[in-house]
Amino acid sequence: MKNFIEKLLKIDRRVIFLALTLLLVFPIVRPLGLPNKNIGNEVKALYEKIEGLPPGSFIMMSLDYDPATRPELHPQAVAVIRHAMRKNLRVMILTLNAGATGLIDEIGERMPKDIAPGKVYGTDYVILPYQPNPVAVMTQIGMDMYKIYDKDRDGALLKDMPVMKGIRNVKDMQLGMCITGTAMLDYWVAYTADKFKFPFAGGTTAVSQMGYAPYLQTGQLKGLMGGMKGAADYETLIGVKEKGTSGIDALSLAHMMVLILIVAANIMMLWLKYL
Amino acid sequence: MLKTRLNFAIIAVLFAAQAALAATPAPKADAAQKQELSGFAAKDMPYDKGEAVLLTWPSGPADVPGASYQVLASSGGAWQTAAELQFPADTKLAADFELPFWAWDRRAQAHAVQVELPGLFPDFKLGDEYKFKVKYVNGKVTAESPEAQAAPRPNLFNLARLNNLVLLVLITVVFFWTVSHAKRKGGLFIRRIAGLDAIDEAIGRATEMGRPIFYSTGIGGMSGVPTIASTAILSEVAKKVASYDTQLKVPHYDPIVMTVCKEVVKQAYTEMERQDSYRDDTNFFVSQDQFSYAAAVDGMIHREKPAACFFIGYFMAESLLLAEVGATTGAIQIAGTDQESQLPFFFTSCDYTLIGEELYAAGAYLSKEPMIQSTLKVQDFGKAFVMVSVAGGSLLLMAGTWFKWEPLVTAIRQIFKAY
Amino acid sequence: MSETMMIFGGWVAAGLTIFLFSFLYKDNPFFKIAEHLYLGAGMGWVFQTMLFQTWIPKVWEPLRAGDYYVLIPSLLGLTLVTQFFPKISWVSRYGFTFIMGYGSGLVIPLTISTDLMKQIGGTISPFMVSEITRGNATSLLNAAIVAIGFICVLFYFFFSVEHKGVIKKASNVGIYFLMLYFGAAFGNTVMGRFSLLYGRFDDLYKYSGERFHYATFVILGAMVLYFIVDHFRTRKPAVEEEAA
Amino acid sequence: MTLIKKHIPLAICFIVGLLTLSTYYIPTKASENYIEVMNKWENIMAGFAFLLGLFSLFFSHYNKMKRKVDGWGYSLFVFVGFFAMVIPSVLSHGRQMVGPDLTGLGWGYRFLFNALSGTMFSVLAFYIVSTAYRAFRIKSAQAGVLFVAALIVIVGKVPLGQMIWETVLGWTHVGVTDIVQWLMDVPVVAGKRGILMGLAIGGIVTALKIVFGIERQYMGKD
Repeated sequence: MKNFIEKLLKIDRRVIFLALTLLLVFPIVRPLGLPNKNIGNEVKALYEKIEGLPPGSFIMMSLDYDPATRPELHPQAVAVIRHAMRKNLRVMILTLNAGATGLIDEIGERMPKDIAPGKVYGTDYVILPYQPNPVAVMTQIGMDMYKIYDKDRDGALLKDMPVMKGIRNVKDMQLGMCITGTAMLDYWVAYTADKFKFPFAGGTTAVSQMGYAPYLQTGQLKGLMGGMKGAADYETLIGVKEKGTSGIDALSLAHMMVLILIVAANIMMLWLKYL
Repeated sequence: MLKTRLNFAIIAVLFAAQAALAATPAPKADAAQKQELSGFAAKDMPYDKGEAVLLTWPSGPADVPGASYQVLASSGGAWQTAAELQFPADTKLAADFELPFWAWDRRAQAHAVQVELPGLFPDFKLGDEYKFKVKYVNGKVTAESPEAQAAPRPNLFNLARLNNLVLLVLITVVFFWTVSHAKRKGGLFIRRIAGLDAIDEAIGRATEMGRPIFYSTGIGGMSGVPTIASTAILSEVAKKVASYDTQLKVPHYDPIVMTVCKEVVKQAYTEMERQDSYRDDTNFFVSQDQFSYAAAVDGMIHREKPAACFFIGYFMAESLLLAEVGATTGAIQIAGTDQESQLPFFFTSCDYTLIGEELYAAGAYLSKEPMIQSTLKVQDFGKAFVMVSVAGGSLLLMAGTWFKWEPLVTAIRQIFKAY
Repeated sequence: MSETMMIFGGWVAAGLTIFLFSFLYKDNPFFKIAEHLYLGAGMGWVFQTMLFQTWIPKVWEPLRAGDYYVLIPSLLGLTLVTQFFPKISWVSRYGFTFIMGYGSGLVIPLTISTDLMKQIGGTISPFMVSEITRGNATSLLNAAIVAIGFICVLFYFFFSVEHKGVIKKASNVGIYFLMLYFGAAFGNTVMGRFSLLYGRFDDLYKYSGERFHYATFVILGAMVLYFIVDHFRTRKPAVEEEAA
Repeated sequence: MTLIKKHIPLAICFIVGLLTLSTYYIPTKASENYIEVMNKWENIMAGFAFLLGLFSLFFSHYNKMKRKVDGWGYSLFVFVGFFAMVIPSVLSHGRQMVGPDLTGLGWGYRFLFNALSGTMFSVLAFYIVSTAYRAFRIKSAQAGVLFVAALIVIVGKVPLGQMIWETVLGWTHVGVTDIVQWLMDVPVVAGKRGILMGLAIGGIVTALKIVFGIERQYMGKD
């Protein structure tokens, strides 16, 4: 018996890899449709913040993620933009991460198709080009954003667009958001939100979500979406089920697998030690 | 030292500037006026770049619901106003200003309105004088204030941010004190880190078992603090290895780090007078590719079954791959990194883990490197400050609210706030 | 974009994904090719973004319009590149000093306000209670846990005194708070990594369909075949290499 | 020569650092103008800083190919990947879409870069599972606490876990999501905040060292 357990503990990791593959492929081929019920407080806070904004309010969204974290963060961005458009808010999308421009183009392309048909580019939303040096942009956007962003993504003069009416810096905006898998959200909090007293919220990968707990407690962040679960929560709140929600089945199974493996391995260890 | 003095000089100038500018909203009634609304005053808005004017007038029993004020401004021509300058009579009070007690009197029973002039007058020019008045409307009752004049001017110091500046000065002073002390002989006191004892134990075991020891400095370059700390610990490990005559293997990711480590290990052997047993292939280059490096080191650990593995330095995702193999081959594993996201993995699969600053401290303890030491000391000072502030602040705040000492509560809250 | 290009794209995407996954079995040339492609493509993407969204609109167009002020930052930026030529590498210092001085000057006061002042303020402000009621007892307790835990963690990272007596006890409590944080982070990391994997599997599933002529399956089969052939070709008798 | 090579750059760093620092405390128009100019300049300069990464990647792989070191052939693919992005981009002027049509750049992004970049880090999910099984050992009370926290989060974040918790521990009337929320609101705040302090002060000290010219690693060797 002991021999067997020892062997089992040192099992080739490729066997585990294979088991995980099969487990994850299963819900993709045949969705289980588990309900996503318990919604995180921080996601709810963000939803309510946007829900409470009067029509015409201005939201700045800094989408700073690249395809490496797309499955977690892209659904978050889409869900929030969808909500904002539905509430007739104005949205300005920018990025400080050069890898994100392709994903933003994808959003731009989807806007008239399914995110917000009927909304007009330049009147309801605008997409700005990538800019290097995040801290310079964050500092300038708190004072006079046109000094850095003189044109939109397609080279049109930004100041003249109807969507930018009455906007000069973050003091004229009602909410800022940064969705990122890097430390960009920390920068936004320090360089713009705190310095210019700008209400700010965030979306992060699950890996870094816990690290923002102190900023949430102090109110430096008004809300936070963490990982795919955060995206699924937001999709549930606005009642549009998309990529975030569909991943929850696979996550459920994989989580259980990790748990069972840890517990089983530790029981086997104890067995070896004491029996 | 000259730089220290220069810094003080600049800060001294800043202090002198702010002393001259401390502001209080002081409504000065103009007795000669007949209108109902008295005490209306206009002055430069303090702590700004010079584009706004502050209007104040006393608040009083007339500020009932339903009543409203309207502020009007003129640059000599027609009176201008804006939507945000018309407001209910019980709003826009001095108490609404987010400014701390040392820069603003929030208890003043007065209305205070900040008028941004460039918004009202597109041809705004710094230095121009502007006229202001305020109208009161409550149903059919109306009143108007006398005109008041003011020219906005730029302010030299944002007094509200004094708390920030004081802390900065404090940190700077402590910083220069530690730098000058760290460079002296003996350096600064840093306690021994418990994790270093685990190193002795691991090397002892490797000697008993006659198996090699693996030491990885991670994938950081030589400029990183974790890598510098790691080479200091490597030196300690190499000394022990030399005296026990065990075998040490150091696979490398970065050629420059490898060169430095070769010197470090050679030096350690020389210090223990075991030059004869030093081998140049102790340090060897593997791959400058994150995952290939991990795969190759994994293979070596799997084949050679070392008695102990050290993963100390800058690690990213490869931490998972490395620590797992060591754990399955039954090696004693000691890890250390400042990468928060990797710490959980190291902690679960290693026997001892140096967490973040502990790694720096271990490096500073062993190397007496003045740069790491001084940083560590300032951090300690900062932590002491934070501990005292949190303990004292929370007790005082609780006592203050409990016994209703309003000034104490306000003072404490506003000191620890950013403006 | 024609349908052929779409299908070809599906094959490329599925192929590269499987090449990268093949590392799970063993380090192999296909993985290395895909990995190097990734390095190059990533740089290429950033380069073209820079070119069309920064350099052309921010440097080239103003220059053509006669705004020569942009020459100063451009030249300073270009000095950085002299780093690669040892003889004149000192020129790059002029660029670096601007970047470092500016970055350092900006960050100092902001860190003091965001990470020191506000965090202390956030820890102490929940203690503003005038009486202990059933309603606020829990929140007060939680606030006390945060404050005590915070102080204990700081004791753990305090290196100027020996850890003896009360300080040792406090730092021992501190480490448990760190463990709770790391544990929660670990749990969340598990979720994050699975989300990414799910995203890739979702794509692979899409490319396994008829529309893409079963790209995923074909490439997967080819990879398995490669590994079988490789196994017999390079069979080593003694050491079994650990899968990386 | 040391004046030009060393003292002037250090002086620039000191002056720029101090001026930038003071803009936080000094609200005058001059201070605002200064920081606005700096922001504009730094914005453009940082674009060129990207060339550093690009050149060092190119040089290292070019050297590998020139010296024919082990596996030099792979280095070729770095250039293949680079030009696979840049050439179509130049042809389409950096546009991914022309009307409803995908350009070569858009194709490259969607099928090449997206697949490669997305997969690189998803591989780690596999390692997490095998680490969980083969290396996650509860050897001490501390590791035990870590495990309990991890377990609660892993269970509480997904519907299946919540259902299992309800079935097994439903009688306690404590929802697992409430515990996850409490973890995030209380102990995690304390733990992370403790780490944050060290990082924050460390950051301030490093910045001070740079401004005062004590830390000059970025300047390279003399």
